[in-house]
Amino acid sequence: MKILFFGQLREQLGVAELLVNDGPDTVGGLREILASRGDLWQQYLSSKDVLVAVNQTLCDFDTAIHEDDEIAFFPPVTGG
Amino acid sequence: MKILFFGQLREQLGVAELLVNDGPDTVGGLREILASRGDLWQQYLSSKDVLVAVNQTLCDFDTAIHEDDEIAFFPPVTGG
Amino acid sequence: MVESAPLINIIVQQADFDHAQEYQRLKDHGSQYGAIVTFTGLVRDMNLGESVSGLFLEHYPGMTEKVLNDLAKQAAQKWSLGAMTIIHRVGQLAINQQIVFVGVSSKHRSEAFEACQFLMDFLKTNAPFWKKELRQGSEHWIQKKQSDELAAQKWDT
Amino acid sequence: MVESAPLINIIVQQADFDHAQEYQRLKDHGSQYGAIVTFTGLVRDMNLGESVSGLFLEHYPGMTEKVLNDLAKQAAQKWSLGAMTIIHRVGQLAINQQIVFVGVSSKHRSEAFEACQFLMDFLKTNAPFWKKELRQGSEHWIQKKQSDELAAQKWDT
Repeated sequence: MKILFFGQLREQLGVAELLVNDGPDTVGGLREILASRGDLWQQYLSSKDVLVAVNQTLCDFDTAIHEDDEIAFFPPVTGG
Repeated sequence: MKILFFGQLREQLGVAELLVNDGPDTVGGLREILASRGDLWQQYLSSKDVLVAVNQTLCDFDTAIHEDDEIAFFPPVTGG
Repeated sequence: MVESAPLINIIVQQADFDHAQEYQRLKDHGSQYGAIVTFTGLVRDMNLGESVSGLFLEHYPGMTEKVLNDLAKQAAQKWSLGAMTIIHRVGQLAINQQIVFVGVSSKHRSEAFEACQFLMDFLKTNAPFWKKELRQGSEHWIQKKQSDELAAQKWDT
Repeated sequence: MVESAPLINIIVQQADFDHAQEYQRLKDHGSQYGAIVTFTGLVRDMNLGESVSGLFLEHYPGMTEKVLNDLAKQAAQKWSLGAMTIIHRVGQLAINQQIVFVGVSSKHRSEAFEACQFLMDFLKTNAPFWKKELRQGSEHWIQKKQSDELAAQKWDT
């Protein structure tokens, strides 16, 4: 699955895009796996403000995910 | 005093402007004098929708008026 | 920081106005204002189910400008604004022509939206303009709408 | 009379947009629409007391357009509208440059005002854009504002 990061989160993690094979079944599971990559990942991904989109639609951390999905993590949006 | 009529009321009365000398003390008194000019005047000036402005400020029929005042009668406004 | 009074621009004219120029004037007024809201009213080809060929707009010269100026000053007291423009045309207008423009700039969008809507709602009920609709071979004075009175009343606090 | 679906125009681009052209497009859409409301957001020179030299706008390509389209369709269900345009710029922007344009036409002014404000309120809280403020020699990601969340929540019914 393709994982994207945007905004301040992208800068904090220093990564814009990751590919994960044989990923977990839910967004929450994916977040746990990513958080285990190191302290920074643990810190920034566990913020209660982090939003997630699956296939470009906002969703919650219980959402099921599949191999071909595009999952994006990002901070609250601030356009306009 | 100078009396003005606008909009549909101007067309109904067939008059845009009148000069009245030695007019009454209030807008209501002026309306009575004007209404006595004929049936059309009676009919159209007694409509509860008629608005009045003294010196270009909306006011009610109790308002005092003086020789140099400009008094305008008109229907509800419909611009915009 | 002292808030200066907003720039107020009131115009009543027969000629058309240039929407782009009016927007530019609001935009150029000051770079502390991040929000511009404009309203434009156009002559519709239909009203209350009747086909319309144009409008005639009559006004009370002098009083009109005074009322519009008073409205702008009321808005300036209710909200923190950068600039306000109110333009209203009079005379003969054809279908789809511009009738009225109200533009407001402010620091934040909610103030610009509210002030613009406030100005339009009160212009509709307080400014001495009268519209006559031109239909096929006949003329009809527009009557006041209750919805306009209710829109203005909702600002009473 | 069958109400046709409103014309929806969504653009996300680096380039500036021409406000006059966008107004003209709304105005030309149909002469049954008598009300046009536009909102424009500009880069302010100050934010929260800090002097700002510019903005950098990041977005999530693809999702942005989808969210804005969904918002426009929601507005089309809530109000009877003629046309809607939403333009949002991305990339580097200088002081007083245009960031966002939302324009709406409808038959009556209250619908145009409400739809335009609804689109802006939800764009602010739902469309995946992120702003970074450029100050003297430093950069600061803008944090979400509670006032924006409250503005969006007030549309829930």
